[in-house]
This record gives sequence, C-alpha cells and structure tokens, in this order.
Amino acid sequence: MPIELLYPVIVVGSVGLFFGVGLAIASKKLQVYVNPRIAQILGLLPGANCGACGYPGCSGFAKAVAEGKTEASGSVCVPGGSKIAHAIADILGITADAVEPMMAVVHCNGGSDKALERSRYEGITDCHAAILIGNGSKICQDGCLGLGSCVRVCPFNAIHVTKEGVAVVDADKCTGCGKCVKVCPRKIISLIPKVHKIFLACSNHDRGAKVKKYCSVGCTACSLCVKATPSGAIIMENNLPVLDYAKEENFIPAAYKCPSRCFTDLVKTRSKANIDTKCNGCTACVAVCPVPGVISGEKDQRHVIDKDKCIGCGICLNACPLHAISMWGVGPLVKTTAGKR
Amino acid sequence: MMNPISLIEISIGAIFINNFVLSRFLGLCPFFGVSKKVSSAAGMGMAVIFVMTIASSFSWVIFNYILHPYHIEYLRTIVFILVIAGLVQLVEMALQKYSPTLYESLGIFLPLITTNCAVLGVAIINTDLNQTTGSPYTFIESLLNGIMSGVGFSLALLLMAGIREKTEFSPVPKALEGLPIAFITAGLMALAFLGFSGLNFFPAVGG
Amino acid sequence: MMIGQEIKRGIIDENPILVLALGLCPSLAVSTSVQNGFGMGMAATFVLTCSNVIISLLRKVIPDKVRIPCFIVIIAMFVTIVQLVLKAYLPALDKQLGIFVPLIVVNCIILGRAEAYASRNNVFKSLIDGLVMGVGFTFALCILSVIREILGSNKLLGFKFVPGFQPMTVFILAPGGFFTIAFVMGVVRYIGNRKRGVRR
Amino acid sequence: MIDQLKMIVVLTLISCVAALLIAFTNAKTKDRIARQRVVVQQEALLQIMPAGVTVAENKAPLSSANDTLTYWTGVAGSDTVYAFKVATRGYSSTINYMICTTAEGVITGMAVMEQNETPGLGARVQEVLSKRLIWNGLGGPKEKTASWFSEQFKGISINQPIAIDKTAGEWHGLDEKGRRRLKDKNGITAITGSTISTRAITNGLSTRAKTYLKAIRG
Amino acid sequence: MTNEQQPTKEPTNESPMAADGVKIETFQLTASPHLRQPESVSHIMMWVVIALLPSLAAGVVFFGPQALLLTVVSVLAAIVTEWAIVKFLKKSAAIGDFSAVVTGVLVAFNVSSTLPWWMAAIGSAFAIGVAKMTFGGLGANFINPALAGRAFLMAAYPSAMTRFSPTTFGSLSGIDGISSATPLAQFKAAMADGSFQALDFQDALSNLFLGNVGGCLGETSALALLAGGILLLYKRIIPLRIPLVYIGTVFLLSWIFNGTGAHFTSSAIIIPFYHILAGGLFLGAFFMATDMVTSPITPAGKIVFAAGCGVLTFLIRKFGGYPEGVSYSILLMNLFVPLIERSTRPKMYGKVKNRD
Amino acid sequence: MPRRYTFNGGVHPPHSKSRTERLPIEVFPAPKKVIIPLSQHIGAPAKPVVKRGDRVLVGQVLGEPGGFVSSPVHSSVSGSVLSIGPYAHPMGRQIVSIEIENDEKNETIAFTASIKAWRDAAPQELVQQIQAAGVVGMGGAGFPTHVKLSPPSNKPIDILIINGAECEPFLTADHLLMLERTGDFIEGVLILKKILNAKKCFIGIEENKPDAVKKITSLLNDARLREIRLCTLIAKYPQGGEKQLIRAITGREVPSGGLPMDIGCVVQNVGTTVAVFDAVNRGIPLYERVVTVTGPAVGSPKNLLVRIGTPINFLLEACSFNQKSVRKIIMGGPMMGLALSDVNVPVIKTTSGLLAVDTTTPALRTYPCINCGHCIRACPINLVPSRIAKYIEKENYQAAEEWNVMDCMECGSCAYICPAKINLVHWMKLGKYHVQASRAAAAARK
Ligand SMILES: Cc1cc2nc3c(=O)[nH]c(=O)nc-3n(C[C@H](O)[C@H](O)[C@H](O)COP(=O)(O)O)c2cc1C
Ligand SMILES: Cc1cc2nc3c(=O)[nH]c(=O)nc-3n(C[C@H](O)[C@H](O)[C@H](O)COP(=O)(O)O)c2cc1C
Ligand SMILES: Cc1cc2nc3c(=O)[nH]c(=O)nc-3n(C[C@H](O)[C@H](O)[C@H](O)COP(=O)(O)O)c2cc1C
Ligand SMILES: Cc1cc2nc3c(=O)[nH]c(=O)nc-3n(C[C@H](O)[C@H](O)[C@H](O)CO)c2cc1C
Ligand code: SF4
Ligand code: SF4
Ligand code: SF4
Ligand code: SF4
Ligand code: FES
Repeated sequence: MPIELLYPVIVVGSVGLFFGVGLAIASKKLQVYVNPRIAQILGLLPGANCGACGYPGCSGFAKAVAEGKTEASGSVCVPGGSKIAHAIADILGITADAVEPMMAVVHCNGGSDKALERSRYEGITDCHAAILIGNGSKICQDGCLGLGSCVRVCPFNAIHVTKEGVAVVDADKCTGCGKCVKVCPRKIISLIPKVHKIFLACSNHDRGAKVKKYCSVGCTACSLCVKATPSGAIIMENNLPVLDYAKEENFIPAAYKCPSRCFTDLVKTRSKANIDTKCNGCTACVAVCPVPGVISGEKDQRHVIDKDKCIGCGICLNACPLHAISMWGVGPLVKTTAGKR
Repeated sequence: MMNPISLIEISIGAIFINNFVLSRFLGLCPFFGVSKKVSSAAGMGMAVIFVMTIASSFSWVIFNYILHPYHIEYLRTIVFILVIAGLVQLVEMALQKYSPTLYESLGIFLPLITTNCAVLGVAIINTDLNQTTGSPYTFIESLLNGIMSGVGFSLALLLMAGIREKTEFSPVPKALEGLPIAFITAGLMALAFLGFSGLNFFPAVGG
Repeated sequence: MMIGQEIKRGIIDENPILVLALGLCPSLAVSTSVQNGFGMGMAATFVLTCSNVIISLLRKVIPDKVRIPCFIVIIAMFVTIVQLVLKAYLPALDKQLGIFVPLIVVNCIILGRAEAYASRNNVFKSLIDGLVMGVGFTFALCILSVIREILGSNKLLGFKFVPGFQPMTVFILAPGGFFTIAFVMGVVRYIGNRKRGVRR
Repeated sequence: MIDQLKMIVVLTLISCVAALLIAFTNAKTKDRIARQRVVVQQEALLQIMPAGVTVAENKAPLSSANDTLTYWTGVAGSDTVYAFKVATRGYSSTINYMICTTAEGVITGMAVMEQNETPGLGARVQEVLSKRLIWNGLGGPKEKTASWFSEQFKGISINQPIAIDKTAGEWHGLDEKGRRRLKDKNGITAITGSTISTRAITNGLSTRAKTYLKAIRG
Repeated sequence: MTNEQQPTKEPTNESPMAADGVKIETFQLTASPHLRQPESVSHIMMWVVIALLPSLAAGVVFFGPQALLLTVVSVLAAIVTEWAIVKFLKKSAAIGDFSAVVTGVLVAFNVSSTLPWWMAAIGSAFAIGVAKMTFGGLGANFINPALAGRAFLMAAYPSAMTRFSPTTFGSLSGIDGISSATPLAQFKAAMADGSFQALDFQDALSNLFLGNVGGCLGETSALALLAGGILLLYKRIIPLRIPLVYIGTVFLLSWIFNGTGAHFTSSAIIIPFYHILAGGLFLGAFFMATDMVTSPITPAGKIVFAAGCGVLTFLIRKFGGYPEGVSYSILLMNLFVPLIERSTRPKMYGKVKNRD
Repeated sequence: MPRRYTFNGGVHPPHSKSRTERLPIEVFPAPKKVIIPLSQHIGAPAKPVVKRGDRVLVGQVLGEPGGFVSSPVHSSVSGSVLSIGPYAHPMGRQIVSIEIENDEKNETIAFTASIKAWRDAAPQELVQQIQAAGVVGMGGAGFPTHVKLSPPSNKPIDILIINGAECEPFLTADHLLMLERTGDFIEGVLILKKILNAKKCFIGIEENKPDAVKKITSLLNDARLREIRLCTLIAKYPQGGEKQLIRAITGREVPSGGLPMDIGCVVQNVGTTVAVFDAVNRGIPLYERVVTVTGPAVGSPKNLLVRIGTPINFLLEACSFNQKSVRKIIMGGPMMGLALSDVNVPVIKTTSGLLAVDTTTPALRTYPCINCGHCIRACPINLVPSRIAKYIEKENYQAAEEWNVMDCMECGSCAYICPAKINLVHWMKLGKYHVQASRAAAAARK
C-alpha cells in the first residue's frame, strides 16, 4: 500500500479505534439505568434531533413522553408526524380499551330566543369569567352561558356555540374525552352512552312557575317524563328529572311526553313501527303504546299504525306475542341500543 | 505572537460581528429548536460553549500536529467530526453517570449539539486563515474563537428565546405561527446585528 | 411503492426544508444564487443517497452504541469525496459554497434520514428515500435562491433580470435569507391551511 | 464482552475503509486541484500584466520581519514589471488583491483575489458588470469582462497620493473625459456607500505596496 | 379567549323583572372598575403625531417640499399596508389607532431627503408589513417598526441611504467651508485625520441646534425635536427617564472618551455637546427609544434599556463602520427587552418579610 | 402645612363627590317588604332561627352565626316572615334570604347596652356585644368585626387605624357619618382601642374632606384624646385600601398572603366604628346603614340611612333616577363596586353606595396592550398587570401565580389607567379563580 494511502488509514483508523474502545468501555462502566420505554420510544422517533418538539433532542422528548410529561401527538414531533403518535401510544399502552363509546351532551337548550337575559354581559369571552361577575347574564342560574369555554377546551373541535348562545356537541366528532365536562362552570355537560341519543336539555332547578317566566324550553318539573318511563329510569330530583342510562335505554316516550320540549333526540327521524299480516288483533300493542291513537283497529282484526303519529319508541315490538311488529325507516332500530356496537 | 489586541478583536468579532447564527448561518437547527424557552436556551447555551471549546481546541491540535505535518489536510472533515462526536458522547455518558444534576441541565442538550453546523464549523474555521489578521490561528486564538463563538451563539439563542416567549402572547397569523414567525424574528435580529458590522476597535491592526 | 407519490412526499409533504425545517444552515447560507443553491442541492443529494444506501446495508452490523460515530464517518467520507471532486472540477462553485461543503456532514437532514430511515429500511427503500429527500432539498433551495437572486441582485443564473429594477441587497444578506424562507414557508402553510380549511 | 468487541471492530473498520476511500479519491484528484490553484493565479497574472511578457516567479526578503515576499516579474524587452499580492483590512474582512506595477510604481493592472465584504457594498470591488439580460443571454457564451473597479487603477501611480473622488459617480459610468480628469489627479472613484472598502485598497497601495516594491527593487 | 369586549348576544330590551313593577331595560354587566380614564391608545398616538409636527416643519424648511412629499408617501404606504393586511387576515380589529401614522412619519424622518419616494414607501411597507403585522399588529411587535424599516432600507439600498443633500441654506455638515456628508461623518473624518478644530465645531453647534445641517429629514433640528419631546413629557406619554438616561449616557461617554486626551479643554467640552446634538440622537431618544411597545415595561428596565442604547450608540459612532449609531443601538436594545423585563420585575408590595 | 401621607402607585379619578358631600343624611322610610340575606359577610352564612309566618321585631335575630367567622343577622322592620328561600343577592347568585312584610309598627326589641359603662367592661365582653350586634366590616369586604378584634395572643396589636379615606369616587357615606356623628365616632374609636389594647391610634382622612378633618381635629384637641392622631392623606385612589393605608401611615407592609395583624395593625372603617359604638353603648344591632345614592342617571342624589334589606329600586326611585337612560347600576363605588343585573336585590351591610350610570358615557373601544406600563405605575401592589393578564389569557395560570396574581386586590387602578381599555381586573379575577381552583385541587389530592 502506498504511503499516501497508508497515513490516512492509520490516522482515521486509530481515531476510530480510540473511540471504539472508549465507547465500549464507557458503555460498560458508565451504564445507567434508563426506562426501557424511553429507548423504545426513542427507537420510534425520527432521530433528527431537530429540537422542534421543544425538548433537547429526540432523547429528551422520548424521556418526557415516557414520563407522561407531554403527549406524542403529531403536532409536537414535526418530522415524525402523526404516524409515530400511534406507535408511541401503543408502547405506552394508552390505546383505548373496548369501552362503551360515550359522547358529551349539553343539558341546556335555552338560547337567546328562548331564555331571557337579565343583563348584557360585556366582558371576557369565557364562561368562568362571566360567572365571576354577577353570575352570568341569564336569568336562569343553570343555563348555558354560551361563551364557549367548552369549545376552546375540546381537542376535537366537536363543540360549537350556536348563534343564540348555547353550546352544542357534534356527535360524530365527539370522542367522549370529557374535557368539556370538567371545564363547564355551570356543570351542564355530561357524558352519555353514544347509542342513546336522547338527553334532557335543561338543568334548571327552579320551580315550574318561576321557570316559565323566563325560559320557553325550561323544565317545569311536571313529572310527565317520569310517568312515561315506568321502569323508573327517570327520577325527579330537586325539580329536575335525572336519567339513569344504565337502567333503561328507552327514553323516547319520555321525550315525547315532555310538554316543554326539554328533551333532545339526536335522531332526527326515527323509524316507525309497522304491523304485518301476522297480527291477530290481540290489542296488546295498543295497551303499551305511549301515544294515544297511534294504533287503531278492531279487536281480533289486523291493527294499523298511524305513521305520522308513531314516535318510533318500539315498545310495541316486545308487547306483540306474534312478533308481528317491526320497525321501518331510516333511523336506527331502537332495539340495537341495548348492545354494544 | 500573542497580540492582546487581536484577542479582543477575535472576541468581539465572534460574538457580535460574525455572530454564528445571525451572520454566518451556522447552527440554525438548534437555534430554532431550543429557543422556545429562556430556561432551556440557557442550558443549551452553556452546553454549546462547552462543546465548542472542546471542538476548537482538539481540532487545532489534531490539525497542526497530525494532519498538517503529514499533508493529509483533506481528512480534516472526517477526523474532526469523528473526534467531536466521540468526545461528546463520552462526556455525555460520564455526566449521566457522575453528575445527574449537571446532566439534567446541560447533558441532555449534548446529542443535539454534536450534529450541528456550529460545532464543526468552528473547528473548520479555526484551521482556516484568521479573517482579520490573514494568518493562521494560534492555539490561544483558536481556543478563544471557539469559546467566543459559543458565547455569540448563546447570546443569540437567549435573545431569541426571550423574544419568542413574548411572541407567545401575540396574535400571529395562523400561517406564520411557529417556525415562519421565528424566521422573521431571526431576520429582524440579523437586521439589528448589521449594526455591529464593520465595528473595528483598533483600525491600526488591519489596514 | 409508487414513485410519483414518493416524489411528492419528498418535495411537498415532507419537504426537508419547508416542512421538516432541517438542514437550515446551508439552505440559508448558499441560496444567494441559483447556481450555488442548485450545486449545494446536488452535492447534498449525492451524499444523502450514498450514505442512505451504505447505512442501510450496514444497519444490521453496526452496534447501537457506536451508531452515531459510524454514521458520521460514512457520511463524512462521502462529503469529503464530494469536496475533493468539486475542488478538482468545479473550483468556482467550491469557493462559493465554502465552508458549507464540509458542513454537509452535519447537515441535520442527512444524519436525520440515516437515523430515521436508512437504519430501519432496506437498501432499495433507503435509496429512493435518499433520492426523493435530496430532490426535495434541492427543490426548496432552488425556490429560495431564485427569489433571493432576483430580489437581491436582479439576476437569474448570473444574468441580469429586469432592466431598471434596483435590487435590494438585503436579500443576499443574512436578514433577507430569513425573510425569504419565512415567506416561502408561510405561503406553503397558508395553502396547506386553505386546503384543510383552517381559519387564517 | 462480545458486544464491546463488536463496537470496537466495527467502528475501526468503518473508519479505515472510509479513510481508504477518501485517500483514493484524493490521489485521483490532487493533481487537478493543484493545477486549479495555479490556473487561478496564472489567470490573474495574465490579467494584470501587460500583454506579451514572460513571467517568472521570484522571492525577495522583507526588511520588517524575517518573511519573504513572493513576486513575479514580467519581462518584455528592456521593461520589467513586478506583480505581487497585497492584503489590507477592509470593512468587514481582509481584502486580498494582486497588483502589477512598473519599476516606477505605475500600476499596469489590479485584481481583487479574495474578500468577504458586504455583498452589494464592499463586495462590489469584484463586481463584473453584465449588460446581458437573461432572456437574450441564457444560451450564449459567458462574458469575459474585468471588474470595473480594478480597471480604473491602470495607470495610477502608487508613489503619489491616490485621491478618492466621491462626487463624480462611479467609474464605469464616466465618459472618457471624466476618466481622463481622474487619471490626471491620480484618482479613482469610490464604490457608492463603500468608502471604507475603497480606501482600504488605496491605503494598501500607498503603504504596503510601496514598501513591497521597494523591497523587490532592493 | 379574546379580550375584545363584544356583547355576545343581542340585548333583549324587555326585562322579565317587569313583573315587579319597575319596567327597565336590561343592564350592562361588566367587571369593575366602572370608571376609565379618557385617554386611549389612539389619543396617545395622535399626540405623538402632533409632537412630530415641529420636526416635520423643520424638515420642510431645511430640505424643501421633498421632505413633505416623502413623509406623506411614507405615511400613506404605512396605512395602506396595514389596511391591506388587516383585510387579508380578516382580523376583527379595526384600524385607525394612528400607530401606523406614527410609524410612517418616523420612517420618513429616518431617511435622507434625497431618497426616491418609492424607497420610502418600501421602507414603510416593510416596517408595517414585516416588523409589525406578522406578529399580529399593534402591541405585538418586538422590534421598532420604523427603525426596522430604516435598517431594511440601509441594507437594501445602502448607497441611496447614505447620500445626503445640503440644506436649503447651504450647510451640509454644520461647519462652513468643509464639505462632507453629515455632521457626524465630518466629525469622524476630522478626528481621524487630526484636523479637528474646536472653534469650527463650536460655531457649528447653533446650526446643529436649529437643524441647518445635512442628515435624515427629521433628525436634524434638535430644537423642534425638543419641543415635541417636551410636549410628550408634559402629556405624560413618554417617561422622562428614557431620553434623560439615553442622552446623558451618550454625553458622559463622549466626554470621557473624547479622543483628545484631556477633559477640560475647550475641545473636550465641545465634543459631547456636538455628539448629543448631531445625528439622530434626539429623534431616537424622544420618539423611538420611548416606543412603549418595544421598550421594557418595567420602570427599572427602562433605565437599563436607555443606558444600553446610549452605550451602543457611542460604541457604534466611535468604532463602527459608519458614523451614525442611534438606529442600530435602539434596534439592538429592542432585542434585549424581554430579558431586561424578566430581570427587572418590580418589587411587589409585601414581598419584604415572610409570613411567620 | 401638616404632613400628608400617601403610598406608591394609585390613580386620580375625578372625585365626583360634590353632589352629595354637603347633603345631610336623610332617614329613608322602611319599605313595605325587606329581604334579608343570611350571608352579608365573609365566612359561613347565618342559620335561620325564624319560621315562615313568625312575627319579628326590629332588631330581632333572624339568623345565628354559622361559626366563629360568621355573623348574626337581624330584622330591620317589624312584621311577619313571608318566606325563607333563595333570593337574588347583589353578588349575582341566589342566596337564602328571609323575606319580611313590614307591618309599619316599627316595634323594636329592647336594646340592652353593656351592663356597665364600656370603660369598665372587659374587652371580652365588649367583643361579645359586638358579635351579637352582627357588626361586620362596612368598608367593603364585610369581614366579621369581632374576629378582627380577637387577634391571637402571639400577634399583639399595637396600631389601630380608622379608615376614613373614602377614596372611591362618588361615595360620601363615611364622610357624612364623620360630620354628623363625630362624637359617637370618636367614642367608637376609643372602644376599639380599648378592646385591642393598641398603643397608637390613627384616623386617616383624605384631604378632600376638609370639613371632616377640621371637625375631628377640633375634637381631638381635647387633652383626653391625645392618644388618637389624625392623619391627612393625599387624595388618591385607593388610599382607603387597607394595605395602602397601613403603608401610608405606618410605613409597614402587610406581608404577601398575610394579614394586617401580622404586623400589629388593625384597620376599621368609619361606618364599622360607629356601628361598634351603637352596639356597645346602646345595644343596637346593625340593621341600618348609610348609603350614598348618586350617579349621572340619578336626578336628586342623596345620603340615606337605609334599613338593611330594602330592595334597591325603592332607593333609586326615591332619588328620581332616570329609568330610560340608565345603562348600568353599581352597588358600591365605581372602582370596586358590583354591576347589578337586578333592581330587586336588597341593601346589605356592606352596601356603601348605589350608582346609576346612564347612556351618555361613551362605549369603550379596546385596543391591544401597547406595553405602556401605566398599569404597573398605577398598581399599588407593584404587580405587572399587563403581563399577568396575558398569562391568564394564554391559560398559563401557573405563571400568573408566579407573577403574584393572588396578591391583586382588584382595586381597579390598572384598568382605570389602561389606555388600551383592557379589562385587566376581570382577567385578574379569572386568574385568581383558576389559581384558587388548582390550589384546592392540589390540597384535595394531599
Ligand atoms: C449593513 C452594512 C454593511 C456595510 N458594508 C460596507 C462595506 O462592505 N464596505 C464599506 O466600505 N462600507 C460598508 N458599510 C458602511 C456604510 O455604507 C457607510 O455609511 C459608508 O461607508 C460611508 O458612506 P460613503 O461610503 O458614502 O462615504 C456598511 C454599512 C452597513 C449598515
Ligand atoms: C380568610 C380571612 C381571614 C381573616 N382573618 C383575619 C384575622 O384573623 N384578623 C384580622 O384582623 N383580620 C382578618 N381578616 C380581615 C382582613 O385583614 C381584611 O380586613 C378584610 O379582608 C377586609 O379588608 P378589605 O375591605 O380591605 O378587603 C381576614 C380576612 C380573610 C379573607
Ligand atoms: C382598593 C380598596 C379600596 C378601599 N377603600 C376603602 C375606603 O375608601 N374606605 C374604607 O373604609 N375602606 C376601604 N377599603 C376597605 C379597607 O381595605 C378595609 O377593608 C377596611 O377599611 C377595613 O375596615 P372594616 O373591616 O371595618 O370594613 C378599600 C379596600 C380596597 C381593597
Ligand atoms: C411615544 C411613542 C413612540 C413611538 N415610537 C415609534 C417608533 O419609533 N417607531 C414606530 O414604528 N412606531 C412608534 N410608535 C407607534 C407605535 O407604538 C408602534 O408603531 C408600535 O410599535 C406598533 O406596534 C410610537 C408610539 C409612541 C406612543
Ligand atoms: S356548556 Fe358550559 S362551558 Fe360550554 S358554553 Fe355553556 S356554560 Fe360555557
Ligand atoms: S371535549 Fe371531549 S367530550 Fe367534550 S365534546 Fe369535545 S370530544 Fe366530546
Ligand atoms: S387591580 Fe390588582 S393588579 Fe390592578 S392595580 Fe389593583 S392590585 Fe394592582
Ligand atoms: S396599561 Fe394597558 S396598555 Fe398599558 S401596559 Fe398595562 S395593560 Fe398594557
Ligand atoms: S443544518 Fe442544522 S444546524 Fe446547520
């Protein structure tokens, strides 16, 4: 080998050797325990050490993620993008278990067109801020303030405030993370099982006569919904019905009966019941149907259902001994609500 | 040989006039990466000064005692980077083991520094000709240039971090949020740093 | 693997400069003229591709603890080769790029790709990745340098551009570099945001 | 232990192979690189020396330090011209330039070799004016014009004070009369906004260049 | 959260409290205090514009109608740029707070009267478009927009920016018989070649004070600037400490390091006066270092800031590549503002003793 | 010229007191119906001791204190209890209140003064008397006075300060009280001084009340009253803030998060002092107070002696307020008062004034903060309100806490002076709320 090739090899080779040995010794002698997760996460990161995450290099970020100090969402690690976010979530074991999908609902429907205000709030656009000066501007002390604290906290852009000033959750986007529930100062957001789609859109505890004065969709505590739900899944507490979603899934009759239209049904058109030729006119269905006059027919004759009046609650389905009733139409079948999707 | 005036010139030059970030365009990735908070900028700054000191002194010795005598200057890139990367990794491991507190405040920045232009840049610049005197750097000059370049980098980093903490409050247009506004900030800083250009404390030295 | 999609990834979706914001130093320092920008782009592409291939080949052999030194040595080798070749055949360009040729070694994008891609993927994939990333890098450099050369010296590829236009020197100085990349990035994001319907 | 050994071996091996490849490339390119360096020098010399001279490289001792000065002589008949390099501190860098003078100190040519002044300002000491627009020039051959700034030094004497005229406008914009008037004053025009860079060169001529020429002539 | 006060809902006029007899409108519900002092941001900006008028007049007197033209163009460019960006970003913030006018006027004041008008427009557009609006507009910028505009022009069109014309009364440097660019350039040259004559410069002081010297169009008349500055001080819009400390620092430094080797000779005493009157120091100290957006908010910070400006101005003037240092020193100190603010937090009431 | 005392910071809003400062206190007739909230003070609400339908007399206890830091409430009219239940409270919330129909007989319970003259009584007895009379701080916060008068033994009180600053614009209730009941007031001071066993006693009055200063000075010239000193204060808002007053008069600073008693001081308001006199010397519980009714929308402003529980619309009507043009109604002064949403809320023990603002006041246009620093100069606590507000806006409550948001006393000086018209106090309130919430959460975790 000519000398001019030899020198370089000797020089660079010995530097390499030196550090090879050095690092080898160091890796033995200077071993420190590190959370194996850190190494795992580090393995997933792009390794660009770009610092875009705000941490000193990828290892700093990995450490922070492993210790739960930050989320590994795609917006933090720019080079890694959202792809790594999922992989990291797997390592950390925070992938969602198969739980009942939940969604948030706002228990108020009193927009400016329905609920009266006692003053004009002019201040920071934030619900807590409104609470702090004079407890908000609505007369209703439990109504939505419409200043969107929940909107700002929702990571999925799933809530908006209508132009009348009430918050509304978009069922498709909501993941049930519950952040809005925590933030709402009026405590009028709660999570319900996603399959249910019916909830009470009022939180007012005042007596009925008082409520009527200032809100056209306020609950007057008339108890008709309680009566419409014989299973006892609705009870009246402190002038307000409480729905027990664990007990009973059929709140359609209750929603229908409410004279103040306090219930919100997220299903716009429910499928309607239909009686087929198996019907022998036993009238069992007539007895259970919560809406008078929907089902008609002579005894022992085939009965018919008035599709315009049917509210699609499906109670008659179970009542029919001959299984002659089925639901027709676009809406989800009521029965499916029992199971998990 | 040792000219105190030229040492001051080198320091001022490295910190202000030829600031690594704002006029030489070196070390931009960590500059933009670690300038979000003043506290981490301070840690990063210390680490950079440390590594640049190491890099400039080792590289000067290697260049002048090995590469130059054997006429293998063309190996400078590979040897320098290997030495810097190896040393920094060793120092990092040692810190992690023996001084966890120092590691927490300085060491964690080390891997980020190894692979940035500023560190290799200072090593290379130090083995080029001295821009103000036109002759090769002596060891002291080279060491000083290394330290002061690090100080210049840290200064820019700290200023940037302060400003970015402040612009956190600003309603920056969506499309400019994050890096673009940081670039504009850096551009405006560079514009201000032009004020240092041509600063010449000892006109006698040059012309 | 769809080549078209890969190229789009390199140039647009994961553009090393405009999206990932890596390798900023050379992109700002040498984008004062299109020749320099393009030259730097090609040099980096060469190094990126070659080192990606070699690192991918050796990925099973290199122990984790000496990963970084090994990668760096491989990259530095290619960089030095490029530098020697440039000095021999394109001395003017070499002079213009100056210190930024050896600094390709530490260009974050190259080590970044080595760590993030080549050390985890097979040789062919790494080759393609190196190429498309290099193309994306060159592309971004060209955009920056076209803007800066025209505004800063009223020239394009060394030729006078618009008669009578008084160039703004600031664009070939450091501040102009920052402003240009901020502007280009802003436009890229603005378009991206528009597509995704994000408010301004 | 195996792990450690592997680390050492791999790193060393990779280093050796890399060094070998680089050295190999170097071996292949080094002649050309050396030649390139000479070519640049040669081109500069050709530019600043009068046409038709024979060039030779020489060294002269400098009185001040125990340095030596490399210079080139150009002989054409009985006339000899001398070329050498000068470096002075400009606005933000050291400006390196090469001049060629007659024995009396009259400049036959000047070329700026290296500088790092502000682009658009001091850096214009190397400016080559191009009149060609992009749309009529892309395909054509590159213009070979000398820098106007260097050009105006032809005929200036370094033994007399060199005047800097800031009022007349830049040299390339002057007509023949204006240029002649400048010559008569032993003067040059400044680059607008860059008096410092301009003065750096003229100062270098009337101080360093003068001593160098003296040293050469003995 | 936004802090704009917007009635979030349409006010309903009828109150249900009518039931109890008194029929009234709904009330406004706001946080205390319910009383606000009348001065608003646009008032402040308007006063600054008014305070700048004497200097504009001086500019027109000494540099002719071109000065007025440049100022008008620059102001228009500033307003148009701000308007266009606000429209483009669909920001709700209405414009008309006069801050763009201040910026426009100050850009013009910081350029030579010979500058082509379109360059002034570019400077203004840069000041508003890049230095201010990219950060979100009024109050959000960290660097003085007008000075950033000037620095941009300096770097973009250096030769045009350093070309000055004599005043309409013929004086360029303030020293008759010698022709050079600005008083400071003249001073620098005189110091450099040893031709400094205390007497010449003493004579020049009155020209400097009136503004009958070459320079940027709004910076020359110390008298007019002082008048505006005093107005702002009287209106308590600017704090005295910034101009005082700034000018004082420059004065002291240029007296101590006056370059003549003595301190009580007539030259040594003339030099600091010359330094504070020449160049843009008064303009900078009264109108630009005092820009509240880009100077420290804390009382102690203001002093540090002003002293820093003074030191840098002196250093750049004495050692820099060009004679003027005010604009760059303010810009540089702007960069330090966040760090200064951090370290000069006022001592809170009750922080002295710890609770036992 | 005597020494004028003051503090650092503060603002100079127009005093606007000229309309009422010369009007004598008028007795406002008891209304047909009063609403007496069970919580008119800081601390636990009182517990009701009457039932619906009960007949009550003036001064009869309606609610017993709900703890040590609590205070009883008394009936202000004679009549029958109409209802007990939630009722609109000036704070905006519904608070359990007792509604009483006035039978116009104005029968009072037998007021029993201290058994002995107060000079001979033990401090303990006097404090009990004060507690039983339901005296709470009438300067604004409504802190039960008996608590303030029972400092723990490790914190001896050496200085008693009587707060006659009344720095809030518009308000003149304390001023008039000092003019009309000067003797009782001074005797009240002596009672407080005896209870606390304070070595020194100061009365602080702003110099914009020269008549009160003169009258009290002439009284204090009496040799027996040499131990009470009158300090004229520079008229500046918030001169009457407890911390500012202490700073101005004694030079001491209440430590951050601490109480005046930590530095040996107790501050009492003029109204409180007179109420203490009434309670101790006559045995009269706190069932009425002086309220200044004024403001641009009020035709004939007045200083009224009002029964606690009177719905404010009666007061406003009595002062011919302009219903059409009214824009905002404020309970308290314009700087710290509460905007009301409801004219049916009752006057409570801390109601020092009622202001009606009309539509002639121009609407505010807000600007972004321009960093002018006026707010820092104005803040008497030396906070950096602009910075704190920005942190809160960015929901960085931790930083806000670090920058001492909790020391803000919501005096409003910063927002008053801010040229950008930023709602600084509102941000402070929001920040304090969040910091408190997170502190509570942290405490709950422990
Ligand atoms: C950013 C900047 C760069 C500059 N670069 C140079 C330069 O390269 N050469 C130079 O002589 N002056 C330079 N200057 C100095 C100014 O142009 C200086 O005002 C000028 O030299 C004096 O004006 P004159 O040349 O017209 O006499 C620079 C100034 C600035 C602000
Ligand atoms: C929770 C709390 C406890 C207090 N404890 C005492 C105390 O023990 N002694 C005392 O003299 N004052 C005490 N104070 C009263 C305060 O010092 C102060 O007088 C009261 O908050 C009213 O002040 P303001 O009207 O200035 O807001 C207490 C206040 C609060 C809020
Ligand atoms: C900003 C501010 C201003 C105040 N102004 C007055 C005032 O003018 N007069 C007054 O008696 N109390 C005022 N107070 C209340 C006092 O701080 C303090 O609570 C009161 O004097 C204590 O006496 P008290 O317990 O008898 O009410 C003010 C409080 C604050 C926070
Ligand atoms: C006292 C004072 C000085 C000002 N000085 C400047 C200035 O130097 N440059 C400028 O662009 N704007 C100035 N302004 C206007 C305004 O504050 C400035 O445009 C803001 O920086 C924009 O956010 C000034 C305003 C005031 C009140
Ligand atoms: S639901 Fe709650 S948080 Fe959301 S806007 Fe209504 S009050 Fe505010
Ligand atoms: S915050 Fe979570 S739970 Fe609430 S609406 Fe958004 S996604 Fe649903
Ligand atoms: S409200 Fe708070 S921050 Fe504002 S001046 Fe008063 S104490 Fe200071
Ligand atoms: S007074 Fe208002 S504008 Fe001025 S600094 Fe404070 S918050 Fe900002
Ligand atoms: S390219 Fe990343 S630091 Fe230079």
